Formats: sequence, structure tokens, C-alpha cells
Amino acid sequence: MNIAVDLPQPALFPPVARIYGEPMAALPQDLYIPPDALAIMLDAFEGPLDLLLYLIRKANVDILDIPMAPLTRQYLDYIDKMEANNLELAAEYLVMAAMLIEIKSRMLLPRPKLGEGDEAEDPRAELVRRLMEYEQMKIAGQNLNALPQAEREFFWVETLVEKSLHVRLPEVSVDDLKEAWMNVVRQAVLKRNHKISREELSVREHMGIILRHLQEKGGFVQFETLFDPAMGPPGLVVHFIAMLELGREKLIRITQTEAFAPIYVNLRDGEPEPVMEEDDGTESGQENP
Amino acid sequence: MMEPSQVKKILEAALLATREPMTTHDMKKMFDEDLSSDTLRKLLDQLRAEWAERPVELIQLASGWRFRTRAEYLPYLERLNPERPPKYSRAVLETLAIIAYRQPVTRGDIEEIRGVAVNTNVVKTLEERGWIDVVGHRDTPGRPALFATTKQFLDDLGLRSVSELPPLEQISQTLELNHENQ
Amino acid sequence: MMEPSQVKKILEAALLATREPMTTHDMKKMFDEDLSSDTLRKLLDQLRAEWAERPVELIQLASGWRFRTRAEYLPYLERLNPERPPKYSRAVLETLAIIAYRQPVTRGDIEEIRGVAVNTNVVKTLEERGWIDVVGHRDTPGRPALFATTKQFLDDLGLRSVSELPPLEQISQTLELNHENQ
Repeated sequence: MNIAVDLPQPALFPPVARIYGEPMAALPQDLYIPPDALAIMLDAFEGPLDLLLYLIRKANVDILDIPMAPLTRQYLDYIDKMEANNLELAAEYLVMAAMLIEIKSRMLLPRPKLGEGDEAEDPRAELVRRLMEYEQMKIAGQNLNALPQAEREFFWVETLVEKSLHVRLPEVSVDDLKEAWMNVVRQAVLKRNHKISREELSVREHMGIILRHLQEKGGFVQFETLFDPAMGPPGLVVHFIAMLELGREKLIRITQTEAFAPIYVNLRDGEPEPVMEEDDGTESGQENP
Repeated sequence: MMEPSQVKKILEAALLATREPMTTHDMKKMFDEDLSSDTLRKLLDQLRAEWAERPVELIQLASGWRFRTRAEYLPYLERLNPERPPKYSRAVLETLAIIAYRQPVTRGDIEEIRGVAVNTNVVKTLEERGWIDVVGHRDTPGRPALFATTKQFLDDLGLRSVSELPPLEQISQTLELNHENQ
Repeated sequence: MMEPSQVKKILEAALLATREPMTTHDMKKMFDEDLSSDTLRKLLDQLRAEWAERPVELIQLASGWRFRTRAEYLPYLERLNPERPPKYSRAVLETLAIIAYRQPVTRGDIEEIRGVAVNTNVVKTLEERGWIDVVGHRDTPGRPALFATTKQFLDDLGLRSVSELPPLEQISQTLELNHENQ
């Protein structure tokens, strides 16, 4: 219905009527259209159906009872004018002209009866069906256009996601570790028949625990404080062996000034080794000679 | 077991951040434990209610759920983006309507309804917008492509399905009724 | 005159929908009436406070303001588009294995066992992860640092103690078996 609403020069075609409440620019009554305006008119129509609909709606006739003679005359006038002005006319307009003439001529003839009680089809029926379907889709297009549209009537919410805020760390499983260790061993075997000791693993862990404990306590603790009864007998034994191992590896020093005196354990870390002590092999520890 | 309130917060975070409508299948993927469709639906309804008074709303679309700004804020928001989406010509809108309401259709079907040849650019415009695509070929000579509207078309119009399109004006019905009366 | 609460809602809608950080200049553009920088700042601070308990936060970046998903929700969002988990290099894993099985060890010990020099980054990677640390120094020339695994390492691998690692003996046997089969 909104046929002429897109006309770029409303001054030429001011709305003179409203159909379904929408303004509509009327063609001049005699269909005389200035040549330059004709090009605009042609652009304004989406094709022969659109033009026909316009003519029908303008004449305010019932679409189901189209007066074929005046409609055809108007349509042909329009086509002639366009051709006279050498405007390029889509072939569809000429096809429609032929169709209109055919319908008009068939309406002049008596309708042949197909059978008892059967009424022959109105020659206009197909045209009417097409006009209505077209009009329906034309309105539907406008209705679609009226729906709220993303980025036109509303906007999607999209908060910032900064992946860098969450650094994903590699995961390592016990199996990965085992696999890595097997690699190491395999390499070692290949290289130089490296001896793999069957050392009790927990001793090594406890060595770390003792060293860490000593560091926390300033590198110097009383022997007893190293042992927490909560470790249980096996834990205490392992812990004790770890302490001896640390001593053997010269990582700690275990000292006692005299029998039954407190035993002290201290880190050899950061403390210069009194040379004489190791060299003469005495058990005197820190005692003054 | 995660608290429902925590699940809801995670859903909210995801829905606010998503770049596409989120399916419930996606939502469930975020959680270790199984989230029943019922529970999920209940939480989404709660979220929607909680946002009822706020300037953005949670809506369900053809391809999932997403937050969008409410229509009443358009006059302010549009001042931020002078670049608006293109205004479509009547040819584009009519073609879109035919594809939307009569899908799947061939170019020939569209030409028959509109009574004019379909300009290639019209179809291209709609394809590039992601609103229509080829869903098959009709088994007739030339095997013409069949066009249909996409989920994105529905999403962009805030619809869940084609059945939510505005109903067609009942022109054809009038025609049939009148025919019977003749 | 628009109510401050209404201005705040419009700001909220715009900030939630923006794809780029919004400058205060942009924000002012949305309103007919002059919005003083002071008022704007106050409203933004209020918004930030209102969102304090929510899964997204209003932040000020160099180029403007924007809502951002809080970091604690990223692990869930990540499951929507899972990326391949990062992996440690063989050098890192082997070094870790040596430290775990032979602790406390020096870098020299590791080099001796692996037969190659230990890259500083390898040790740094493990230290930064909190999986190893220096528990002392061996009393040999240069006083090299002794590395051991930490409690965090045990926690992260789900172990109660290092003794729960697959025993060396078993590994060696497997290896010998494999060798025999070869």
C-alpha cells in the first residue's frame, strides 16, 4: 500500500489519499507524467503487479471485481508513455500488458460451461490471485521491517572476557612423572649403564623435610624437636635414617658436647666448615680444646 | 555439589559474555555435575525475573539465550553509533518476506510472486547478512537452489521460531470467501 | 531534568552492550542535558559498587570503561571453547621427576642423571609453579642449591607423600623387562 512512499520527490507527488492509513501519492488524473518524473515513477514500482495494485487501489475498486477495461486502458497508457520517452522498460511490464488484454478479450466471450453445475472460472481469477499474494508479501515485508532488529532497535550484551586473567597451568599426573622418570632411566642406561639405586624413597622425602625444618628454625635445632611422635614408629625411623643420611652427605652436623648433653642438629649451609674438625676426625664438636 | 546460587552466577557470567546466543547444551557443558533441563530452566527463569527491572533483558531466541538491551534505551544508545545497519529496499524486504513465509522457495518462486526478475544483489544482500541460505535444490530441470531463512535471521529479530513471525494479513482468505459467494 | 537513577540505567545499558571501552565523552553524548564529569564519575562509582557482588565488574581501562567478566568465572567459560591444555616440555617433566625421586638434589645431580645441561628456565618454571624449592646447599665447592619437592607439589598431584609415587624398583623392573623383550 505504501507504494509511493519511497518516491524521492514528494513535492511532485504529495500524498493525496490514505490507504490503510498510509499516505499515498497519486498519479495525475490524466496519467500525464513529465518524462523526468516518469523515470522516478518507474523506480517507485517494484514491477507490473505493483503498478497494477497501485492503479486498483487508487481507483478504490474491489480487487475481486476488477473493471478490466479501464484498468487495461490505464496500464497501456502508462506503458505507452514510458516507451514514448524511450525509458527502458522491463519485459515484465509488456508481458503483463499482454495478459491484461487477453483477460479483457476473454471476458467479452461467453464462458463455456465445463459441466453440469460447474461454473467456468473467471478469467480474472489468476490475476486476482497473483495480485493478492503479491500484496500480502509486500505487507509482510513491511511488517518484518517494523520488527525490532539487532543492532538497529536493540543491542546484544557482551561483556569483556580477558582470557589472560586466568592462566591455565599444565597439569601433571603421577603417570606423567613415572613416564618422565622412565625416560631418564632409559637414557641413563643407554648412555653409561647408570646405576639405579633402590633407595627408599621416603628417606629422601624426609631429608627434604628436615632440611626445610632446619631452615625455618634458623639452621639450628635441638635433636628432639626434629621428631614428632605423631609420625608414628615407621615415620620416626625413616626420619631418623634421613637425618643420618643427611649427616653422611655432609648436609647437616649433629653435635653433642658430652654424654647425655642435648644433641643439636645444625645446617652446614652457610657456615664455614671448621677445617680442623673434619680433618682430625675428633668427636669433640664445638667444644673448646 | 554446587549451590544453585553459584550455578546461577556462572550462568549469568556466561550469558553476559557470550557472543552468540547460548544453547542449554552449552550451558550444561560448563558444569561437572549433571544439570537437569528442569533445574536449568528454573534458574534461567529466575535470572530473567531478577533482570526484569534492569536495562537489559534475558531473552530466548531461535538458537539459544542471550541478554539484550531493552527497546526503551534505543534513543540513547543510537547516539553512540551513527553508523546504523542498512535500510533495506522494498525489493529486499519483499524477497525476504517471501522466503520467510513461503520457505523453502526457489528464485523462480520469488519471481513468480513478485512478477519481476530477482536481482542477484537482492539475494546476495540477504545471504551476506546471514539471514537466508540455500537449504537444498528442487528436483526440477536446472535443480534450482531452495532458499530458507536462518537462525540468525530469527535471532536478529528476537524470535524463537518462524511461527513467531507476524501473521500474514488475511488477504487470500477474503479472496476464497468471496469466490465461494459468487 | 532526568533522574540520576535513569541516567545510571542508560549508562548501564550502554556499558553492557559496548564492544569497546567507553570514554566518558561517549557517555555524555547520549544525553541532551549536560552531564558534569563529577556527576558522571559519581554515577560510575555507584554502578561499580552495585555490581560488586555480581559475576561481572565495571572496570576502568586506559581507553575507557567496560564491564568485564570476573576472573573466577573464566574456568567455566573456558569449557565452552576448550583449548588444548598446555603441556610441560620433556625437560621440565624429567627434571621434576628427578627432583621428586632423588630429592634433595643439586642442579649438577640433575645434569649428571639427564646427561645434559639444565636450562635455568626449567628450574624457574618449577619454582614458580611452587612445586620445588631450595631446601639447603650442599657443602661442596660452589655450595650448590639442593632442590626438593614441596607440599604443594604433593597436593597438586593428589599425593599424601612422595612415597606414594610409583616405586623406583617397579619402574626399573618394567624397564628391564622392556629391555629384555627388545
